[in-house]
Amino acid sequence: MTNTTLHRPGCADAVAPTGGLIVDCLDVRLLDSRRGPRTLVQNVGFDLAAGTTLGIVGESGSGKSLTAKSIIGLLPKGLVASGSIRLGQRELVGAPERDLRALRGTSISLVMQDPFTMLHPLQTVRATLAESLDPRTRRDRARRDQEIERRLDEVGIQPAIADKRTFELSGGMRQRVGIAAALARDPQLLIADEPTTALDAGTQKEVLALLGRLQRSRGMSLILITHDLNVAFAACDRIMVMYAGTMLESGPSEALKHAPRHPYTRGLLNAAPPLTHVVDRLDAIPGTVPAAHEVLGQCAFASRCDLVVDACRTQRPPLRRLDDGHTSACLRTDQLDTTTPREPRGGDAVIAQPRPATVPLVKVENLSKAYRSTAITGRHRVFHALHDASFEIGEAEAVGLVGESGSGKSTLARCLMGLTTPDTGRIGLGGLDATDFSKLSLQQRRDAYRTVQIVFQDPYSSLNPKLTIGAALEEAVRVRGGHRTEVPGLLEQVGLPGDYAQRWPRALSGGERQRVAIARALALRPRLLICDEPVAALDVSVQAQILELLRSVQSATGMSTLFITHDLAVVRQMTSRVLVCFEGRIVESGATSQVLDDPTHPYTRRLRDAALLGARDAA
Amino acid sequence: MLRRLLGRLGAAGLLLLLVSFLVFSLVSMAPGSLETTLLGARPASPELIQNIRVQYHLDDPFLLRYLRWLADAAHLDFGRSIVTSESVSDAVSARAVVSAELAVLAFGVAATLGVPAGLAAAAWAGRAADRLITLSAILGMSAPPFAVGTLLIYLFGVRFPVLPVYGAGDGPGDRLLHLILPATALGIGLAALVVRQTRAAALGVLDQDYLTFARARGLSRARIQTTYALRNVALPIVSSLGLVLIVALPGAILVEVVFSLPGVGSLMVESVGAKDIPVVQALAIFSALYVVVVNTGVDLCSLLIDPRLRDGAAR
Amino acid sequence: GTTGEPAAGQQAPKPIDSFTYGIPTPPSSLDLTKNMNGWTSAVAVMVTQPLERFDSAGQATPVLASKVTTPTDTSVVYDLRADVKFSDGKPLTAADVVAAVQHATDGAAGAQTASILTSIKDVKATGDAQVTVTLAHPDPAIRGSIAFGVLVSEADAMKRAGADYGTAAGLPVGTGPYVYSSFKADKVELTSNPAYQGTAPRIKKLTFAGFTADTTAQLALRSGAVQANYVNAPKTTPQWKSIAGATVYSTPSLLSTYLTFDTSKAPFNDVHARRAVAHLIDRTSLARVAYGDEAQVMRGMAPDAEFVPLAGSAAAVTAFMSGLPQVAYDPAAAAKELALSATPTGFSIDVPYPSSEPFAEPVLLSLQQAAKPLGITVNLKPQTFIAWATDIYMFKPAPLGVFQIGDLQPDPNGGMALMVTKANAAPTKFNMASWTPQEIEPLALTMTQSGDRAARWAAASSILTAAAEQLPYVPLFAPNTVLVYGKGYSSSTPPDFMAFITGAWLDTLTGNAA
Amino acid sequence: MRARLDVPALVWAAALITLSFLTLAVFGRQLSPRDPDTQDLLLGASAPVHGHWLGTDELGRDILSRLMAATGSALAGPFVVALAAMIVGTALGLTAGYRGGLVDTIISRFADLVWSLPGLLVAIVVIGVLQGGTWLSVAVIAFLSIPHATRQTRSATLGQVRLPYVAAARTLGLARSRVVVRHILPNIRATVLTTFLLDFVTAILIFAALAFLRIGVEPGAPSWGSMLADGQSLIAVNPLQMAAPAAAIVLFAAGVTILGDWAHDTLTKDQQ
Ligand SMILES: Nc1ncnc2c1ncn2[C@@H]1O[C@H](COP(=O)(O)OP(=O)(O)OP(=O)(O)O)[C@@H](O)[C@H]1O
Ligand SMILES: Nc1ncnc2c1ncn2[C@@H]1O[C@H](COP(=O)(O)OP(=O)(O)OP(=O)(O)O)[C@@H](O)[C@H]1O
Ligand SMILES: [Mg+2]
Ligand SMILES: [Mg+2]
Repeated sequence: MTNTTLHRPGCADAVAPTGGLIVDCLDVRLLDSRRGPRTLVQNVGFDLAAGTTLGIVGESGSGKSLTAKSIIGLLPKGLVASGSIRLGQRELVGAPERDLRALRGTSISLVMQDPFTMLHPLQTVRATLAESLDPRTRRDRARRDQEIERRLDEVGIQPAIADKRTFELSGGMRQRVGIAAALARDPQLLIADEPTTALDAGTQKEVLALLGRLQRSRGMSLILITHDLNVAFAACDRIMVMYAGTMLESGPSEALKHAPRHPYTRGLLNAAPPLTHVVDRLDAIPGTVPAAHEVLGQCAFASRCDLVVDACRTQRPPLRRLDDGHTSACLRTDQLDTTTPREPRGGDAVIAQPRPATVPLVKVENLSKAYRSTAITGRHRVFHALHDASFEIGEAEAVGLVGESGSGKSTLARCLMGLTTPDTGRIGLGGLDATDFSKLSLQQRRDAYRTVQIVFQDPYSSLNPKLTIGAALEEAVRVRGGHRTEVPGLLEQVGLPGDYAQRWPRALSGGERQRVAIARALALRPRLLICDEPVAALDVSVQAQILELLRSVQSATGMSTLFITHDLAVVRQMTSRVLVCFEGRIVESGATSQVLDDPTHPYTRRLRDAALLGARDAA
Repeated sequence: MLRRLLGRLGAAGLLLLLVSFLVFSLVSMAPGSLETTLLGARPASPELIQNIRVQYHLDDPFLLRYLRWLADAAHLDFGRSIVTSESVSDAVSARAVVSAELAVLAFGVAATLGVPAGLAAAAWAGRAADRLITLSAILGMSAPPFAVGTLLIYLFGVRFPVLPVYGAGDGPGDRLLHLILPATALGIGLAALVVRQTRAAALGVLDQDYLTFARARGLSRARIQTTYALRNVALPIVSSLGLVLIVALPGAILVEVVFSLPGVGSLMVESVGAKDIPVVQALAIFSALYVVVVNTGVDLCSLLIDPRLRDGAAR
Repeated sequence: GTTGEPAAGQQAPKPIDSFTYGIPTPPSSLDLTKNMNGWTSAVAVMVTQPLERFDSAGQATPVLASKVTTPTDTSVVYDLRADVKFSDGKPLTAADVVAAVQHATDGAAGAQTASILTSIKDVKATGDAQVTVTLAHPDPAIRGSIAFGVLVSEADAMKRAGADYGTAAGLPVGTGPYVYSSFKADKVELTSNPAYQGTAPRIKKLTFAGFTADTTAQLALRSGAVQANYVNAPKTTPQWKSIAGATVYSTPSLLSTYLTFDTSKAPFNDVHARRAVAHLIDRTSLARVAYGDEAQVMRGMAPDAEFVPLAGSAAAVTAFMSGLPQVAYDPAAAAKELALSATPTGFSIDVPYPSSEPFAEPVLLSLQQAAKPLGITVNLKPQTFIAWATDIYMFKPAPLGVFQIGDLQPDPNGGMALMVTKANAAPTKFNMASWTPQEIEPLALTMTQSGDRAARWAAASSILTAAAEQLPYVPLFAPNTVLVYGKGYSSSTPPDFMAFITGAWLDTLTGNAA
Repeated sequence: MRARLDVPALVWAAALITLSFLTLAVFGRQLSPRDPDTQDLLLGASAPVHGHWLGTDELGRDILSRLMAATGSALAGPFVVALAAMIVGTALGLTAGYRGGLVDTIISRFADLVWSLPGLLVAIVVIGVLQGGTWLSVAVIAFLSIPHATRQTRSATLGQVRLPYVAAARTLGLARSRVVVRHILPNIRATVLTTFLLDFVTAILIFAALAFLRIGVEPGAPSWGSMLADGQSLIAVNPLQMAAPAAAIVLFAAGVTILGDWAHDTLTKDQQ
């Protein structure tokens, strides 16, 4: 047993050092008049010294944003915070709105997750910055403009942009403007709530670097909220891990990275697929994330933990300070094998290799697709989503398609599926010319759909909410001429119990829904399965389950896959060959290992470098 | 932007043309022969019927008659009323003033009552005040203007006779006094409409990220409520006010009838009753024109408020 | 006009600055030929005067004419007064009068007045100040018709206005005590004519304002916004009486209402079917429903008042009418009559009627209920007044219809005469029953054209008796004219319908609220 | 689910009101205390007296009974209107939203065009000039209501069409009609239902207004709008004659609106 003092940050000393923040026993409750109050965040506490960076990491819904909003006193209507939050000598919980307003902007500021909704949609950049400035600076026109220029320069935006309106800016620019506005009155503490989630890999990296630079140059404290452990490792001094509204572990970044002291943190680290090599088993955490109020009196992670004991379920394990600056809320930290890092296992053997065949299963030639905005409301705009793309997919081959957001990956998939008709080029599916589905007969279309099937990104809307799982699968089975008795078999194939047939989609978690979506595609026994970012919307702890499932299905059925993703690590694990898509063109292709290890196109290199950022196992 | 405007005007012109055609054909569909319809309540003698055939070119083919009528209508010449033999344009313009005043007043009632109440309801969403406002709005929408008008007449004309409840009065002051009750009767329903739309719009804005971000930067309350909340609510409010102006049209008919106001609404009912076809045709065209003008106005206002719409670029 | 002696009131007549008269429908045109009704007449006579005017006893008072003579059965000679000037200063000439007569008889141009002036063959100026009207056939009632239907305006002004004549853009110019100052949809304003030769009227500014609903009119009278009102629905008389200071004048009118049977077609070519229906109508109760206590149930085919000048006295008429056979409300008798008819098991008919007239719908709804047990189905077809009137003018009689006729002088020629004979079973005439027995023709001729009053009365009474037996019409009600004067005003003699439409009411107005 | 039973008191009240009116609509004539057509000419128009709780009209007919008997016709016309608008509008909206392209353009332009006309005004003109009865009114008002249903359904459909489950259904090779009917339609139920209720309320108000102006009404048949108009002239004698039909219109319209709002909120919350 290690040192086990009860960690109560700030309890001993009520006054935080200047500029420091102490959060103590923070609870957030939803006061719902009908169903009684519900706890959303329970017993969160940490302290933050001036000039340092704290990362708050956790999967979706773990309470990160609520914690951030509690600190700045901007909880949504109906939610209340209790406990204590002290900034310097001031108590913020329960402080009158007037006092809080005086603090916001000057002492604490917040940058939000979605750059697309964060700024006044109709204001110019100049107006947004001007209104954020100190009133004294604001009044003097010349000084104000000078100041705005300086602030924009600080976040790397040219002065010319100042007179553009929000809706004319790209996401990355908006995020920068947001940061500049949040910093306009030089707060001591900046809370950045997932400032990069909505941005593509390249921009993400730039924004993170910018935040780091600003934090250091101003000696400001920073709370960086993210769901990506690697980002936190790269940018933060300390890290706090949240799960289902509670904090499970916190500690210095380095310590957490190399020696996680909570089974959940360890699981998260293992679940992230490595970028540099293929592993033969992706370690998923079984099960799904519970809601905060369901696990109030127990360890929130108990239901998914392999070290669980009865004591974990009778009471919530207290946070204990461990010797290396860690605190952890696990009863069994000592059983945790802190030292064994994951071993690189296996080679490329786990990935299906193509069967030699004379005719490629899919043959795409010079495919182009442009979108036009209709002219009734505005001027004609043409956007080339896909440009002269050519490639082939062989039998039983696993091909990856990578590229950042908007590069045309989904458009390509939709063309293959006949959901969009390409402007020029040709698509061959098996022997069939499937360029324009509307020209096919019903029978040909059926044949095409039995050749290729698709799994979409968003599991929450890819199932019809008004059909039971059984009905949805049965419909797919019948298309092939099968019988409903095949449904239980399909469910079993994707690792779901047979009684799920009676369930409605809303009663399923994201991972489970994605399994159903895969089962529905498999029901037609396609020769090619297109997976369009099948794990992007899922919690990290669940992603690996789906990837593992896909790998096993692939090897069991011998079908080809086209795996679309922006995550190079996933591509490494899932494919033997990769196509790189950039601005609608396929700019590079080749064996996965070769393209990732030694990219030739500058774009691919940029993608890879961005992905390497902070990756735990980066060389 | 120009393109959009031109498109709008083109559509408007098309609408007017279509309405004019339908309205013109309506006469031929009316029961009874064309002559008797155009005869009105005059004793029919063979000479008179012959006169009418000539006057209205009834022996020409339908399309020719329509084109001739359309050409005249384009010069605001809609012929003469069958009942009064007054020039239709004169008759309509003589009565348009009262209607316009009524509409302006009712619109004022709707806007000054509806917008603040809607904003208040959104600000207090879920609380008793919100529920009260919402319920009142539902009742207001469910109460047809003629029922409200009759109730007002009973209350302020019969029970507590404090306000005039008939006619339009003379002189500006007297006119205003005469229009208070009609404008209220019309305005209440419209205000209810505005309340609902404003509330929905404001609720949509109030939980937007940009509002939270503005507060997070410590912006003053006044600024948040004007520049942020109001400006972004303005667009839906403007379109709901436009809707109100259009809904006010049929509402005004009922109110004018109830309060015996000599406006175009009561003229419409009288002319329909008297089958005074030239007047009905003109009023229908003017109504369509009014609708088109309001819609275009709303469009222009939207363009002024929201530059995003100017080049059709969404977000 | 107000050429008569001012009323011999107790108080000295003081000028009245402004006086508003409420009427049910404001004129749609100030040209009576386009809008022939009592209300328009009441307004128009204030400006454009008639040649002479009649009261309800048939007494004539000259207005623009100084003398009226009828040298033959078929001519009327009007000698014009010499001193009369139009309000714009031009003198009245015979040409103006000729133009006015021609305007009123121009049926081809749509003059509604033409229908009561059909006997006029020609009109000529027979001197500087004399106009002679020649008739196509004798018409003892023609002076009354001309008195009502021909209002004289300045011929040049009328010509200039063209189609606008009578609208706000073409206000008539007349010789009367008033000139028009404004004409709007809801009211007509008149101011006294400074060039008027007679005694200047007491009222300086006279307004006629329209009140479609009696409720609002009452509110207006209560609040002093109007000083007098023509009651639209006589039924509301008790409500008017309850207004403090108001005086209600209720007088018999020449308006009469009927059910009409088309006697030329089945089922009502059978007198038993007609009698059956007549037995189903509870006229006494319905009179109260439709008019309160303000209507008489008619005993003959026309209101008693129409015959008083012919019979010589009201008593004689009453005595005769009381002797006519009546068909009382009696469902049992109705069943018996129906059993005797050609349609013993009943029939189904559509009844078009003007929904705006207060008597029609109650009578028909009541008949509908009462007829149902006999197997008679009555389908109500409400129409606008205009649509209904158009069918009447075009002579499209319904198997069972409603009808009302408002006579403008106490003489059967303006009323009952138009509802009998073959010649009147035609467009613009009103024999809606198509009741054309041979024996009626000579009687009608005598009644309408004879110069002998006694002969006319004898013929009229024969027609009344025949109609009571054969029942082509079910005479219903003769409602009263109800006029209300507001606080501070009254009339030295009760103003009746004729006084209202000829403007004679002005002379008997007493009091001053100011 | 328990949550579904959490119904605010106001909604219960609205449901109760609506239900009572629906009952009256079906059994109004049977439930009315007197025969609504029986006349009592001797009594005539009267203020409330024993046996006539709301008084009588000018033919001495019992106002309460007529009010109850009128419920059926007051609701039947609007119901047919809303139903027709729902069926046609939903079909058009689904087609436009799902097919897109030229079909969508044509349907949308048509809907926008008719939508921009003020309904009551058109109804007054057309029905007044053509002198139609109930059925013409139903046809005209239904026609005018179609664009609302079309626009609502279309935008709801557009919202669904972009969702992957629709693409998934298409990529199973299902026929277009099956995708629309089995997949999209159930998911826009909330829109269809609330549009129906809103159209229903609007139609009730339009019918009442027309009856008030005595356009398109059958004579003698009890109707809320024309009873209100009748009551106007007797306002001083018996204000209830005017107030009772007015209250009936307002209560029923408000009741349905509240239910519609609630259904909308519940169903959309459910979908999230
Ligand atoms: N206004 C609210 N009302 C009710 N519940 C809420 C509200 N806001 C958040 N929640 C719930 O509180 C929990 C925590 O939400 P929070 O936004 O803090 O999550 P998060 O960690 O920021 O997740 P993400 O990564 O998705 O942003 C979630 O389960 C969410 O459903
Ligand atoms: N229906 C459409 N109309 C207009 N533009 C479209 C349409 N669909 C896609 N686009 C545009 O085409 C481009 C390519 O889109 P696509 O969905 O193929 O990108 P992607 O690579 O899949 O991106 P992501 O990673 O965000 O899914 C994007 O800029 C997108 O805005
Ligand atoms: Mg968040
Ligand atoms: Mg995509």
